[in-house]
Amino acid sequence: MNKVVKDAHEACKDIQDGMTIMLGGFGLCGIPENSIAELVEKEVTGLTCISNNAGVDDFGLGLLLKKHQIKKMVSSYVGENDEFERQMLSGELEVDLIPQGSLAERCRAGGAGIPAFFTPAGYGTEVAEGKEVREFNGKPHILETALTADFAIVKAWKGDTEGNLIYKATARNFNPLMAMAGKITIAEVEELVPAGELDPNEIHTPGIFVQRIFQGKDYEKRIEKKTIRKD
Amino acid sequence: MNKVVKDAHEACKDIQDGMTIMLGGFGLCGIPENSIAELVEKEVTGLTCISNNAGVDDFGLGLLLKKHQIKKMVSSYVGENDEFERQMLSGELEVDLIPQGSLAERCRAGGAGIPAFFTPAGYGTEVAEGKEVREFNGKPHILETALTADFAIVKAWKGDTEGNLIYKATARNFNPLMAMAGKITIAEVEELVPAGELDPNEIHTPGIFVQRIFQGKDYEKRIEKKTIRKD
Amino acid sequence: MLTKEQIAQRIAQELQDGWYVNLGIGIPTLVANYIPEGIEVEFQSENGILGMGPFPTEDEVDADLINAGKQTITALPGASFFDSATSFAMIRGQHVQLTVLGAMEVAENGDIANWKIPGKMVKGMGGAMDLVASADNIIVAMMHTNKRGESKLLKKCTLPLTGVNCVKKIVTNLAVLEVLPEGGFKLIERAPGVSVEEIQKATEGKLIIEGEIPEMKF
Amino acid sequence: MLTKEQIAQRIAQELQDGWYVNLGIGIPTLVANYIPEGIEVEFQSENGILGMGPFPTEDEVDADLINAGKQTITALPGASFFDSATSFAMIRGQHVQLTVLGAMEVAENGDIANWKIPGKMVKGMGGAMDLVASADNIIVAMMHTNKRGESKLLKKCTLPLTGVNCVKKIVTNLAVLEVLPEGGFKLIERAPGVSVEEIQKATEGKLIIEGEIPEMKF
Repeated sequence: MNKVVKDAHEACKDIQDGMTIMLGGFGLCGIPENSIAELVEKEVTGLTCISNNAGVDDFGLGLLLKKHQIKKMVSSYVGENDEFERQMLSGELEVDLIPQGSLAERCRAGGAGIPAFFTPAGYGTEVAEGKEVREFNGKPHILETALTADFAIVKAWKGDTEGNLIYKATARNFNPLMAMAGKITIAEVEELVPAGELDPNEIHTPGIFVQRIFQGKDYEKRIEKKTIRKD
Repeated sequence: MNKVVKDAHEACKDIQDGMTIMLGGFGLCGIPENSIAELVEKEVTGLTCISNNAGVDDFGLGLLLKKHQIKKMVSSYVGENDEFERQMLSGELEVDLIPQGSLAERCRAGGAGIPAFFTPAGYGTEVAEGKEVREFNGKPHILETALTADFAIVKAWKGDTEGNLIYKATARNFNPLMAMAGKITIAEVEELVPAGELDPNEIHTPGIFVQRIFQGKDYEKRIEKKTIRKD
Repeated sequence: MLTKEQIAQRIAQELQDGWYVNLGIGIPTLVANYIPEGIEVEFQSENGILGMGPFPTEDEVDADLINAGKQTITALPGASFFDSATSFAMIRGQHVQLTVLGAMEVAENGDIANWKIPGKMVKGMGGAMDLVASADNIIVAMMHTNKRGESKLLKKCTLPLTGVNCVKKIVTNLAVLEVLPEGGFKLIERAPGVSVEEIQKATEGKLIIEGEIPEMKF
Repeated sequence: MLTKEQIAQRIAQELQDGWYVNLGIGIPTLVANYIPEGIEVEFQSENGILGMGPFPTEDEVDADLINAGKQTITALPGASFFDSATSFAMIRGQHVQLTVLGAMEVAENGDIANWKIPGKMVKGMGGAMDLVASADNIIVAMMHTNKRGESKLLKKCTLPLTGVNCVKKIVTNLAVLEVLPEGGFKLIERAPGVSVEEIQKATEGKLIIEGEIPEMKF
């Protein structure tokens, strides 16, 4: 079951204007760099992007924002991006802010066929507006619904030809959850190996969730806040 | 954060009559053999056991059934056990049958602070009786609630002193989910190693979910249906 | 009339390249023996494996590697292991393209009963309720009639249900039938040597016959 | 009056052996520098690590290993990595024993506001709403008053809320206070050299003073 495509260009060939796309990553850690560059190149517009963050001005989703390709962002935290701020305040960009845990769980639910679930997060805040409230164990919870996307684009460390993925360290973050929730899921990997080379016990995303996989290139892996100790 | 206890006896010391206990495993695969033997030895009774299956007549939970230690079983499939059948038909044993996927998800939900979720499984069947029905995307779903337990007892392949666990092959099954859902979670492992020896990228159950861990012994790992090919 | 092996063989013709497939116990398990040439499919077992291989040789037997029927199995290159919640996420989330399972009764509206007989020992539904409620594409593999010669394709199920409005296709020892969205069993193919009349006689539910009904080809 | 470092140091006295702890950005991060002797705690960062270690040396820097503040970090022996859903399962499921975070306002009923100022750029709540709604044990670390000298311990929050009835304890530059279940800030300790009157003056919400209020000890 070979799911390998040549590159980001082939993987993204049928992503169209107005689609909803999930993109893995936390800050700039574990983002699908090759695919984002391809979306910029492709000049696809009117996108709804579901991603925990919105990149920085000149990297990550910031590149798509700069070219006005994003109509709406669905995120938990978007604070490192001046262009984002400008577009949001001017009303050019719609923004839907979601508590981080609810965002993660809603993506998982979308992939897992769970249409809705109750969570305590956001009760009593503006996040709860218009949502059903119900008490469980004496504590109020709100009903949150599943998220899915036309495409989910994730970045992994290693992958095999059947789409099995292994992430590295905290670059895992939202990637496995979004991989579950895409109608079509694209995975770009630092190292693509033949099926059978990854230990089936160590796989984070089973290949069933991945439709296309390619060997990425030229990863910059930019660090947002390099913080070091001296000793 | 050393969580190591000496053996099953020490790990199970405060399990009391009438408690609710989750036990990992699918059939006889990945069951906590040492702890089950200890519960038999301990003669604790009136237990509610949440376990996908109920063992066979002379192994697994069958050992507890034989000594009438179980008041109620919460399972998805219980069909390999004559004593079970006898106790159920005579009314000595309460049985709550739950679809396997709902059982797994309800344990995960219990561990994840999700008090309830909607699933299509069981709609229109006796499983749905008394449960709220709601349509999502044109399809009816039922509301299922989280499961938790006084103790969860799981079996892993490797574990470290901080409670991090790695399971082997399909012996993983319900173990990681139940590990999340126990007020106290006990893990017995085939190989206990010092913290730092397991690759943090390969851990299936992070130690935060495990309160006690011990090196198990004399694993029988009985096979229910040995099926071989000849070539 | 088809043997159990032939029912499995006929169902295998439905497989499409690239599909993930969940096979129930009994006749469905046999489907794995008849994968058509040039088609690649991958088998999921709901206890936690994708890429299930054949039974092991004596030397390969591993107590930690079994299928949902509790049989020892092997894992093919490219396989993966996962927990039961992830396994049913695949099923509920419709990532598995085909589910094949047995049944005691199927109704003309797609209802299925296959887990419980009142008065008999109830073993439990296992993963069957999740599978039938979730799968987009369910094929039932079964004998057309029960041991007493009574039809298993009914107007309405008499046994406790496993799921409602879910069965899309049925392959029996007599015929291939589709369950129509508006209700009714539409006859698609006859087993070699079996007449439309014989199928009609063995079918209690509404049987829809349009034009010539071809014989199955193997 | 305490420095930010001293606030962190005082909070560190609350740590108990064996606890898993989530530290927010700002003052809370500093708590990790003052873990009492003989106490072992493990730090969780909600982007997906347990067992977070100190910042890396230049040679150890790894772009794939950061904390929720997006700073480069290291992993201690016994660490584990996991996805964001599992991370918030730990938080929502109350497996994390203590959450320390900053706030713009806290109300006498335990409400907290720390994510949004109307009219200013909204950066988002990140994981704060999940943390405050879930944690059994939340300590707020903040200055007692804002830059304009106004109290941050209020009768009622004026900013959009992050969570309701959730804060249990507050450590400021002036005092340690408990939020009582029936409402009100109960004064527990004074910062060295700070009088009860000064604390009263800086507290808009109901301040409850019972008996002698001791000075903090370091």
